[in-house]
Amino acid sequence: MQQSRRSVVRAGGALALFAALGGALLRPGRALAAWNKSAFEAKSAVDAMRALGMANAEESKDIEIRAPDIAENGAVVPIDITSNIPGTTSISVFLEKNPFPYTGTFDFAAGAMPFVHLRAKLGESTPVRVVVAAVGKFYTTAKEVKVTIGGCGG
Amino acid sequence: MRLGLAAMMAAGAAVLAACAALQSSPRDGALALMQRDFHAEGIAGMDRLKEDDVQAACNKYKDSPPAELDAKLRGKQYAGVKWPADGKLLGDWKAGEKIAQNGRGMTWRDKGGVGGGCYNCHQIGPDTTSFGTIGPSLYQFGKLRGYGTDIQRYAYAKIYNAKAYNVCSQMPRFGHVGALTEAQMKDVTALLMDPASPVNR
Amino acid sequence: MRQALMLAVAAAVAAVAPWPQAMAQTEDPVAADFDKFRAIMEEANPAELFEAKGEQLWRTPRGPKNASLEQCDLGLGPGVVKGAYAQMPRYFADVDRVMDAEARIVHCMITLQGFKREDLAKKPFSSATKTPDPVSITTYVAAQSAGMKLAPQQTHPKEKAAYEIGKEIFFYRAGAYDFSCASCHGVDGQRIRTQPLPNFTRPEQAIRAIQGWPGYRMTGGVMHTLQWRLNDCFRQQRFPEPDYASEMMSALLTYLTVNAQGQEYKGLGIKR
Amino acid sequence: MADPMKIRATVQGDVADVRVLMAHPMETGQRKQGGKPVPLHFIQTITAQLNGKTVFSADISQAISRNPVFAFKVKGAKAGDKITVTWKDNKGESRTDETTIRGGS
Repeated sequence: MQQSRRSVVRAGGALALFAALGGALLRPGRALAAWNKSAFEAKSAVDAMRALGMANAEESKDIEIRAPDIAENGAVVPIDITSNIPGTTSISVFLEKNPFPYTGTFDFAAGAMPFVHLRAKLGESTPVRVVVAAVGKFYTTAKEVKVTIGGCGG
Repeated sequence: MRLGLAAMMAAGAAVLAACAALQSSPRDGALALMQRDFHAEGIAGMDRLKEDDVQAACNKYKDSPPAELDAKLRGKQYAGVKWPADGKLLGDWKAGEKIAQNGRGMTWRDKGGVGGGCYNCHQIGPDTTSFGTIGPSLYQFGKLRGYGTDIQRYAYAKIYNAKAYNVCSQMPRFGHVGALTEAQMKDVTALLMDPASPVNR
Repeated sequence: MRQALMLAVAAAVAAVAPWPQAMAQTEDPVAADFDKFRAIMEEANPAELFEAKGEQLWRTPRGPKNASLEQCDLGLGPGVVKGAYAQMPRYFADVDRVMDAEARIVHCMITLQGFKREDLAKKPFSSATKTPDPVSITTYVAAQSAGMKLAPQQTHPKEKAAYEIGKEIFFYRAGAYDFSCASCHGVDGQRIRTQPLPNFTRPEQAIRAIQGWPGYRMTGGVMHTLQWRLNDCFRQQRFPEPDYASEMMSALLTYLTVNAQGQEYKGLGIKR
Repeated sequence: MADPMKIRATVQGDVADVRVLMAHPMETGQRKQGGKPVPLHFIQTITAQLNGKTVFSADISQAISRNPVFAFKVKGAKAGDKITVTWKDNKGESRTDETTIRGGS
C-alpha cells in the first residue's frame, strides 16, 4: 500500500521532468499525435500494438486492472486502470476479442496521475490487455472478463 | 366522426371502469381496468387476458384449488395431450439444447414455435452456468429416473402440458398453447432422456 | 480463483443432490459482483445527462400553449418538485384518480402546455436515437427525491382502492404462459438465468421494484422509467400491451410502492 | 448540436477527482435500425485542461460505450481551479464544457 503510493508520487515527479523536456517524449510511439487510423483499424491486438510501436512491451506486475470477472452486460463494462510504474505517460487498452481490439490510449501530463476509468463494449469474453508507456519503454498485463447471457430483468 | 364516436365509447368505458373500481370488489375493479387499459399488440390479442378453466381456478384459490377440482382439471389437461403419431418420443438432443437455450416465443413480436426458454428457470446441461432457479434442476434427468417409456411419456407430457401433473405449476403449457411444435417437444424430451445427452453424462 | 471454486462447489452439489434447491437460497456471488460494479458505475451515471435535459424541459416554455411546467402540481403544490416523486402515486382531486409520477407529468404536459395525449403515447419509450420528453422530465423529477423515504399516500379511499386493485393485477395469472407478476416476483431467492428476482410482496425486497428507476439501461444505452419497466414485464409475461401512463399502471405502481413504503429511494440507477 | 457534458471535479488534499459524462451515441457501424445499418459515429479524441493546461488526453475507438464516462485524477489542483473538457468525433462535431473544482467533504 505504502509502496504503491510512493511510486505514484515518484511517477508524478518523473512526469514533471518529462513535461519540461517537451511533448514528443511524452508520447513514445505516438509522436505524430494524430488519431492512429491503422492501429484503430487493425483486426488483432498484436497488429494494433505493432502499429503503435508497442509490440515489444514486457510483462509487468505493476499495472492494476480492476474490471468484473463476469460482466453483467457486455455493452457497458467498467474498467479502472492504475499504473504503479514510475514515469508512466500513457495507458493503452486492447480488447483482444473485439473486431477492432485497439480501444484507446490515455495520456497523462502536468500532474495527471496514471489512472483512468473507462467503460467499454465487449462483443464476447475477452482478455483486457493494457500497455503502459513509461520512460520510453512499454509494459503490459491483461485481465480476462467474461460476458454471459443474462435474464430479462433490470 | 368515427374518432368522435370512439372517444365517446372510450369515455363511456372509462366511467364504467371507474364505477366498477369504486363500487365492486378489487378483483372486479382490476378486471375492468385491465380490460380498458390493455390493448392488443402483435400476436398478443386481448383474449389473452381471459382466464381459461385452469387459470381461473388458480387465481380464485391462490394456486391451491380444492382436491376434487384439482384432480378434475388435471385429468382434463392430461386428456388434451396429443401424442406423436409415429409413437416416437425422442428427437435430437442437440436441437433440444438449442430450443432450451432460446428464450423467445409468444411475445408481441415473436412467431410461434421459437424457443422453450427452459434455461430461464431450470438447470439442465452441465455446460451452462447461466440458468434460472424458478424450476427444479433437470441435470441427470434420465440417469436418475431411468430411460424407460413411462419416464419418456412423463417428460413429453410435462413439456406438452405441465398442468396435467400440477394444476397451478408456474411452467407454461408448451404443447397446449402451441408455443412448441411436436418435433421441438421431441427434441427437448431427447435432451432430458437420451442417454447420449450431456444432461445424463 | 473464487469463480473456479464456486463452480467446483456447484458441480459437487449437483453431483450429490439431483435437486439443488438449496442453491437458490444462498447468496449468489455473481449477483453480488454485479451489484458491486453497478454501484461503482452509479457514481458517474449517464442518467444525469437525462436529468439535466429534463430540468431544462421542465423550465422552458413549450408546446401549443407556450408554457413551462413550473405550475405543474405533483402533489405538493404547483411547481414543488423536491420530494414529490417519493410521495407518489397519490390521489389528485382535479382528475379524481390516483396517478404515478409519469402519468402526472403527462397530464401536466397536456393541460398546461397543450400537448396531445395521442402524440405523447405514440412512442413513449426511449430508443437509441430518441428519448421522449416525459422520460427526461420524469428522470429530473425523480432525482429530486434521491435520499428520501418512500411515502406513497394511502389516505384517500381511491388510494386504498388503487392498492387493492394493483394487488389483484399483480397476482392475476393469464396469457399464453399462465404467468402473473407473482410468477417471477412472488417467491424468495429465485433467479431467471443469472438475474436475481426480488420478491415484491415483501417490504424489504419490494424496494427493488422502485429502486434504480428511472434508470440508465446498459442494453442499448437508453434511459427508461417505471412505465417502460412494467410495459416490458407484461410483454415477457405474454400479456397484451398495457396503455402508457394509464390508471391500470398507476394501480400496479401503487401496490409496488406501498409495499416498499418507508424504504429509502436512492435516486437514478444503472440497470442491466 | 450535441448535448452538454456533465463534469464533476472534487478535490481531496491536492488531488482532484474528475468524472466526465458525455452525451454521444458512439455508433459502431454494426447496428441496424429499420433494416439499414447506422453509420459509424463516435468520439475520437478527448482533451482535458486544468486552468488552460492540458493534463489528460485520449484517442479512443467506437468500442467505448454509448454516452461515454471517463474518470481521471490530477495532482496539484485546488478548489476553484477550472477544468475544461473537449471532445471531437469522426464527423467533425465537437463540444467543450467546463466546471470549477469543488472542495471535497
